[in-house]
Amino acid sequence: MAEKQYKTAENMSANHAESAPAYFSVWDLHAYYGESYIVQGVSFNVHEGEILALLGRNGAGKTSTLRAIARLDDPMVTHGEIWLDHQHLHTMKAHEAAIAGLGLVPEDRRIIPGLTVEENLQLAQIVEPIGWSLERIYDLFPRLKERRKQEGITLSGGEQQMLSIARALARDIKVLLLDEPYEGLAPVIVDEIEKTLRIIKAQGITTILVEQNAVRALNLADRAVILDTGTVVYDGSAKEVLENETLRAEYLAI
Amino acid sequence: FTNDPTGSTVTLGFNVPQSGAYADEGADELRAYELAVEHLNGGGDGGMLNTFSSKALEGNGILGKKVEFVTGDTQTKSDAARASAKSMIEKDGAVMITGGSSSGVAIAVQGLCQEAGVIFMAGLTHSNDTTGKDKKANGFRHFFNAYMSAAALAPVLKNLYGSDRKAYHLTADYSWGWTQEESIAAATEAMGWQTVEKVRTPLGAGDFSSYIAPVLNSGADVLVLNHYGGDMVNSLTNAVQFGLRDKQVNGKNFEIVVPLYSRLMARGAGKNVAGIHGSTNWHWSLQDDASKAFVKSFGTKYGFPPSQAAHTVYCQTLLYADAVARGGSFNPCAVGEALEGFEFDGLGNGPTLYRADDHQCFKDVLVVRGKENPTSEFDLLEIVEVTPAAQVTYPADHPMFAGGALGACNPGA
Amino acid sequence: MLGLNKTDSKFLLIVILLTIFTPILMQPFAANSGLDQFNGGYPDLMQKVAIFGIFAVGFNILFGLTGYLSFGHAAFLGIGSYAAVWMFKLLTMNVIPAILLAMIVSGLLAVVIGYISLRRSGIYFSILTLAFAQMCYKMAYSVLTPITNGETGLQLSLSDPRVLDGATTSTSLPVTNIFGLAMNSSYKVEALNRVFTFNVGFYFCAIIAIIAFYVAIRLFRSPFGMMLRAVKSNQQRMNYMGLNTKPYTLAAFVISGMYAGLAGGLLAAMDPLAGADRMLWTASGEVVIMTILGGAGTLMGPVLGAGVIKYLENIFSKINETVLHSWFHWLPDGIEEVVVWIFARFTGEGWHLTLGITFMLVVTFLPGGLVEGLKRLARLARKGRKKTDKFDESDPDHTPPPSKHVV
Amino acid sequence: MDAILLQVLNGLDKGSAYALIALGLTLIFGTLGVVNFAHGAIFMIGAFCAVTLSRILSLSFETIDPTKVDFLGNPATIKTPYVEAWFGPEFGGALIDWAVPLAILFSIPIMIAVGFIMERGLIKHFYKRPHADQILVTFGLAIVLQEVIKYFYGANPISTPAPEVFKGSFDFGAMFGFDPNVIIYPYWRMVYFLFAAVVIGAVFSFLRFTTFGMVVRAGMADRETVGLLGIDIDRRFTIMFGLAAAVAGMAGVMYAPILSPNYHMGMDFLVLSFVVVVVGGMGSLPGAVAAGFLLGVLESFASMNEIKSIIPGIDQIIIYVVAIIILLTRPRGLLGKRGVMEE
Amino acid sequence: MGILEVKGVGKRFGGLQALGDVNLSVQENTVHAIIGPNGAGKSTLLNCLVGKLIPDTGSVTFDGQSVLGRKPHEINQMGISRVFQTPEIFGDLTVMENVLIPCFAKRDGSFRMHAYESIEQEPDILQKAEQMLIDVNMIDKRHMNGSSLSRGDKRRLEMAMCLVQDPRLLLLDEPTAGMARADTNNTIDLLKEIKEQRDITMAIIEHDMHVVFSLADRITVLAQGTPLVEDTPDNIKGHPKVKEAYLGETQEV
Ligand SMILES: Nc1ncnc2c1ncn2[C@@H]1O[C@H](COP(=O)(O)OP(=O)(O)OP(=O)(O)O)[C@@H](O)[C@H]1O
Ligand SMILES: Nc1ncnc2c1ncn2[C@@H]1O[C@H](COP(=O)(O)OP(=O)(O)OP(=O)(O)O)[C@@H](O)[C@H]1O
Ligand SMILES: [Mg+2]
Ligand SMILES: [Mg+2]
Repeated sequence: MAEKQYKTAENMSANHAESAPAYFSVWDLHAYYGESYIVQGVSFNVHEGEILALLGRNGAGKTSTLRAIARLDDPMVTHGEIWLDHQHLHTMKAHEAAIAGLGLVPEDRRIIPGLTVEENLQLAQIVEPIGWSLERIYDLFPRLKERRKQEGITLSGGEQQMLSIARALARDIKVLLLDEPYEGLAPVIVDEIEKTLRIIKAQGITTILVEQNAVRALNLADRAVILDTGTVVYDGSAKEVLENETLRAEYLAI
Repeated sequence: FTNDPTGSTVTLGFNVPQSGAYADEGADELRAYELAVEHLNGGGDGGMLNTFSSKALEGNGILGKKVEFVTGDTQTKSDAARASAKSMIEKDGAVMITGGSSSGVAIAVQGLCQEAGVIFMAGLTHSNDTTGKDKKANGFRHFFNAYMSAAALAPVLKNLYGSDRKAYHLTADYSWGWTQEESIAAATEAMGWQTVEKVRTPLGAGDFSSYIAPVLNSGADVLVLNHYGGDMVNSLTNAVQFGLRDKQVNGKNFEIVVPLYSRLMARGAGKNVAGIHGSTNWHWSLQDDASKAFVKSFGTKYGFPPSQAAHTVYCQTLLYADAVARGGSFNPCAVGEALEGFEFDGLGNGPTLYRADDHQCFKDVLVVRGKENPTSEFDLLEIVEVTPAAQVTYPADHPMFAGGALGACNPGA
Repeated sequence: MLGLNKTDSKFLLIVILLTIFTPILMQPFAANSGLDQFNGGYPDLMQKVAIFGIFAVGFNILFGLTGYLSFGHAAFLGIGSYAAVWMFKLLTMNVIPAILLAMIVSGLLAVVIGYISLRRSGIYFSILTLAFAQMCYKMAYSVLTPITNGETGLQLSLSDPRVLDGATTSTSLPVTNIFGLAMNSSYKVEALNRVFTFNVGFYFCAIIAIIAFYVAIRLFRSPFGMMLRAVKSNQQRMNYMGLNTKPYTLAAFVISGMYAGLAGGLLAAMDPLAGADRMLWTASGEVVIMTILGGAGTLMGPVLGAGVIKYLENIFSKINETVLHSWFHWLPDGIEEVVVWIFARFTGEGWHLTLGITFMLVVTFLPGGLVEGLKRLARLARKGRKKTDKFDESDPDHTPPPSKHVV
Repeated sequence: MDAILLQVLNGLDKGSAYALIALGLTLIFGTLGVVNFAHGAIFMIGAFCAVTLSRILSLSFETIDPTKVDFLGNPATIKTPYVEAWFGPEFGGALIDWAVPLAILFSIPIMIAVGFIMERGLIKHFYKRPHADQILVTFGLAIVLQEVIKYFYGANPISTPAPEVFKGSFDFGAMFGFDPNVIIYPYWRMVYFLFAAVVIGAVFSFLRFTTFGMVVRAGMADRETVGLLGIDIDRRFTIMFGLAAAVAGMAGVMYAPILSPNYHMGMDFLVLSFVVVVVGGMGSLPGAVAAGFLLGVLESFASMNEIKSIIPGIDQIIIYVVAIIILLTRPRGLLGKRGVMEE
Repeated sequence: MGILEVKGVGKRFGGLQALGDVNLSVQENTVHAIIGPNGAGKSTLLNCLVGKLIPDTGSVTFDGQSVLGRKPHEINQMGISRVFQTPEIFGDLTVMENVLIPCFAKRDGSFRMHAYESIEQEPDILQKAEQMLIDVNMIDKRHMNGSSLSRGDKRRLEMAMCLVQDPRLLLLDEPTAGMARADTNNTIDLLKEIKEQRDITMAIIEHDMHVVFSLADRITVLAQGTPLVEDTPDNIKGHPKVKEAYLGETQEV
């Protein structure tokens, strides 16, 4: 019954050639950490304004995929293409990709030591194009406003997460890559952030969301891609995953 | 004995600083060594071989063996110098080691040669200790020493500045500095000068301003810089910069004295040396036949006049070769015997004696002054006086040289 | 073997064999072959390699394992040398007591310096150790001259008491020995147009170096060694795991200080002179560089690094223009001049240039040091036999098809 | 009293030299996180810029003067500097005399280029590498630079005097009612002090009133994340390196009359400047400057015979003693930031 | 009296009162959960317990002995182990070595000069570490470097490192954050099993209510540095104040 929904990397590429041009697309991405082969041919498309949930177990390669997309040095992409709104990101460096419209919220938050909360935000607004103003950010995260003179790394775990998301929004981005944004956040805040994501979506920003809390992510997302050992094992609508017991059991263990 | 040359060649070891502050001296020494080897092997114009009073050398190498040489870098460190000398002895079979441009290195290598059983012909080493408390039977020094500098300089200073002077000493804080200070202070005090203060400065202090600044206020009217090399250049530059030479103290012109001068160093101090007195072992402007011959062959080959370092090591090489020829053997003991008490002339500096008691050579010492208007970049010093050897000779048991024992010559294995 | 596992035993065995045959291995070129300049098989160099090998291995115990970069280890080398020479002067020319005293004294100094310096980490630690070593150096050069004999260095003299050796009437200085066997006695064998020198001093150093190396292997493989690596990785975690990192680092510091003292003692045993220059910061820097050049944190690396640097220092500095001319005399005159000129920039007085360039090349292209280079060679050799790269196979040319995104 | 005042003045001036060198070093060391052992060599190259300019200005053509002889007895060649021939002996002579101040202008582009080449060609590969690797590679570079300079300029110091007008010293004592000659201060050192103040001020304002400093600091702490924010950190690191090289180079130029340049002066200064930077506290520019002055003044005091007679040899080790005391009482130096280079 | 007694603990950071006046008593062999909004001071409280921070006021006693003023390693040797919020492991060491180190620390105390023994000759310890890795399902990653683990794996490793010490009090700061659901469930099972098998007390901070409610015997809700309520899980679930300040509307799973 679920057979036809399973799309492997091979028939994806055919799909890639035929279907309508996607706003953001990753095609046959391969990436290595040194000698170890981690991202083993990942392909997917995202349409403008969509939220895509990227799911999978620990070590499936979600973070690695996001990092590869964001053009960080590690893992090293050996093959593949990344397109965003007619620009090919795969030839860019991380900072160029960021200017092109990519915003990554990394999994360990990466608050910059030695800088205050506000400086962390200002840093994001040094290079054009600039996104949300500081006032607007503080409106959304009043906690950050309270703490704005404090050194960023002394924030509590949850506050750091807020800062990290806020920092991404401070830039004018087209695609937001979120790596486990809910991790370590109190349920109320998770609700809050979910709302924010909806607001962001309403503004037409495309989002790729990596999350262990699959149910939450799937409720929010339009589409889902499931990774396993560095390859795509499912690509389809989010609803389907939620409803399909077998899928959930097999790939998400829920 | 160690490293008896059995083939048709004999190897000498030239151990000079090739890196560090004295690399230029080292390079000049090497040039002179090469020239000496060329002359010994019958090449070139023969240089001082023609003026040397001993005629044992025939321009066919030493005892008919062609002279070859190896070189090494002392890095102006006792350790590295010994390692380098050892490799010459152990690896290359050198029968004689020569070179160096500081007393510490000379004494360390001299000790090594004594133990290994080869001859050491010191290069630039001015400390009293080299032929004083650290003298060795296998080692010989052609250079003059701190005592001789002081003995030569004192009368000239008295003539120039009078006998009522107050001296302030700045001294490099290590053994050479101390012997230099002791010697010059003793010599100047003997003619009536007072010593106001003796201040030790760290080796390589760089900026001497904090030592120079209090000088004027101390009541002294003469500053004696017991420094050498980079320290001398810097302390002198600082002193001139502070305007000391334009000052009047106790109603007299303030004066600066640099007991040990070298032309290469004088160049580093530039115009600052003008009118400042000191002593030196040899200078290319000497007009005796030997010096002229040496300057000619060196200058023709390299395009500039030799330094005192070059002159010293050239002489050392010739003297060694000559001693072997006269002694008829490369055995260090035979060489030592031939050199001990040897009197000769024709190597510059007039008649010269290698004293048997301590292996120090006694010859005329030059008192020089920095030139006011040098005509070329080499013409920095002018000779004020040639102090005869007799005036700088001291008894072998002089207290400044007491302590060590020469020991017996060691021919090695 | 000796409580080592198989690979380590094999490794140790190889090291032992290499050491035993050093006098032959380091004399690869026939005399008068022109290349005999490159032979390093003479006692002084071989001893130095062994001794500095010990120094670097010890340094690596601190730096390679714990990551604490000491910039003052030369102080221990220096004080070890002074202690040993004093032993020769006062007690006996037998090297054993001298070496023991060297280790004890340097160990004590290490306790003091380590205790204070280890209160800080990172660059602050480095500067503290540097400051201590520079103080030792400056004092030894000047104020402490009565003990150290300043610039010249502490030497033996005929008038030394040497209580145990009894009075000698000899007019020449005694030589260092081990129970009567003189350190500087050598046995020379002429074979294959080469002279091989088997020197007592070298074998003495070699045996000690092997022991030191063996101890280092044991230490690397021990729980203690693992703790030290954990210190480097995450000290915080160790503390919350119930481990007190201070005594671990101090122990490592003292052990490596004693290795340095041992090396210093051996230096004095081979050549009884102890100079202040041994404590200069450049000497501390030298051991850092040996270790990194060879490969910090590896067992063999430091020894390799020590060998390369001592070899360059001793062999390259001696290749002067005359030697170069004798090599290239067969070239046409003009070309000979040019070639000799170029080579002369890198040898003789230019040997420092070679050293500098070696540092830069090695560290840029072989981040793990020379050991990494050897590993790569080994891997290359293996790969040559069996080529595997699954990615290359699946997509040999890496050219993606033209994309529809192109407008 | 007067002796103390004298030493304070002296120390300030010594301190300004230390501060200036440490400033350049801390720009690289404290903000880019690179332990740059080649910094001393950059300082040395700066000093040799002064030497070179004075040589260029004194470039001469030769005429043979048959009335004089050279050392070999041949007719002597007389050298006349081109500038004197072109601009007349007066102005030409003045140009040569003013070589050191002019060399500041001459050195800035050269030093920036040196910094750029160094960073692009070498250092950039080492930001992520351990400090030990950085030490090795920059040490290697320092040796290479030294050897190159040694090849062209020899090993002995080269006299590089300041312009004639700055010769001599200013009598401070007389101004404040002390006896003449008690407190004197050479003019050139006053120039140096002012110059140091200007450079330090300029660097501070640049880093304080632009976001540049913050970006570079952030980039050092976490390159990756800064890249994610669209900032091309590489370019800024390069600029920073060029700036640091220029500061060090200018310090070298101005120092040339005080210390005749020689090829290993950089190494001599290196240890000291590292001590200054660390005592000041990693990553802190004010710290480096403060430590420079502090150590300068203390060193001056320690060189007084009155103090040396109490503690023999104290002037040899004062810097290190003070460094140890400060690091033990203040874990991160005078003004250091937490977490910078503590691993 | 509980095994862990926190009385009147307060901690200030500059202008911020991170902990007000915290009183907490954890009973032996229970699981005590601490929940609360972000920035409530939960991690700060743990920091005060393990010696990372020294509280400004108040006292902390473990098993009748004060822990204040003791160094972190001494506190650990008393029997307190902690899992951090951001994984703290030995990045340069292998997974196996990561687990071996706490084993040695447990057996040999805070320092021992075991420089001459070989790890390979410690079968007991090796076996214990291996068993632990099997328990947390990481045995196949034993040769990997700590730093090259994925984030979820790092957490599991850190927990293994603490568990292998057999602590009497285990402090867990968000142990399952970022863990896949399946592994979260495994972790819950593992912790339950350990709780049943050994004498162990746990204090756990979590934002995942599933974990909290499956494990906790008692829950303290912390808000703005002071305890809001302390009660059994069931009572907390329905507590209106807690709902408003922390849980929010949507309740999942
Ligand atoms: N720096 C690294 N070096 C080597 N391997 C790595 C590195 N980082 C991650 N890996 C490996 O790559 C694989 C994928 O890791 P990745 O972090 O992408 O997983 P993930 O899907 O994000 O997992 P998680 O949900 O736990 O965060 C894992 O097996 C991990 O061990
Ligand atoms: N070293 C510090 N300096 C200044 N403020 C600090 C420091 N450490 C923590 N804080 C502040 O103290 C408050 C409590 O922090 P804590 O880490 O204890 O929160 P938490 O309850 O663990 O939150 P989370 O659930 O988000 O991890 C936060 O507002 C934080 O910003
Ligand atoms: Mg991840
Ligand atoms: Mg927390």
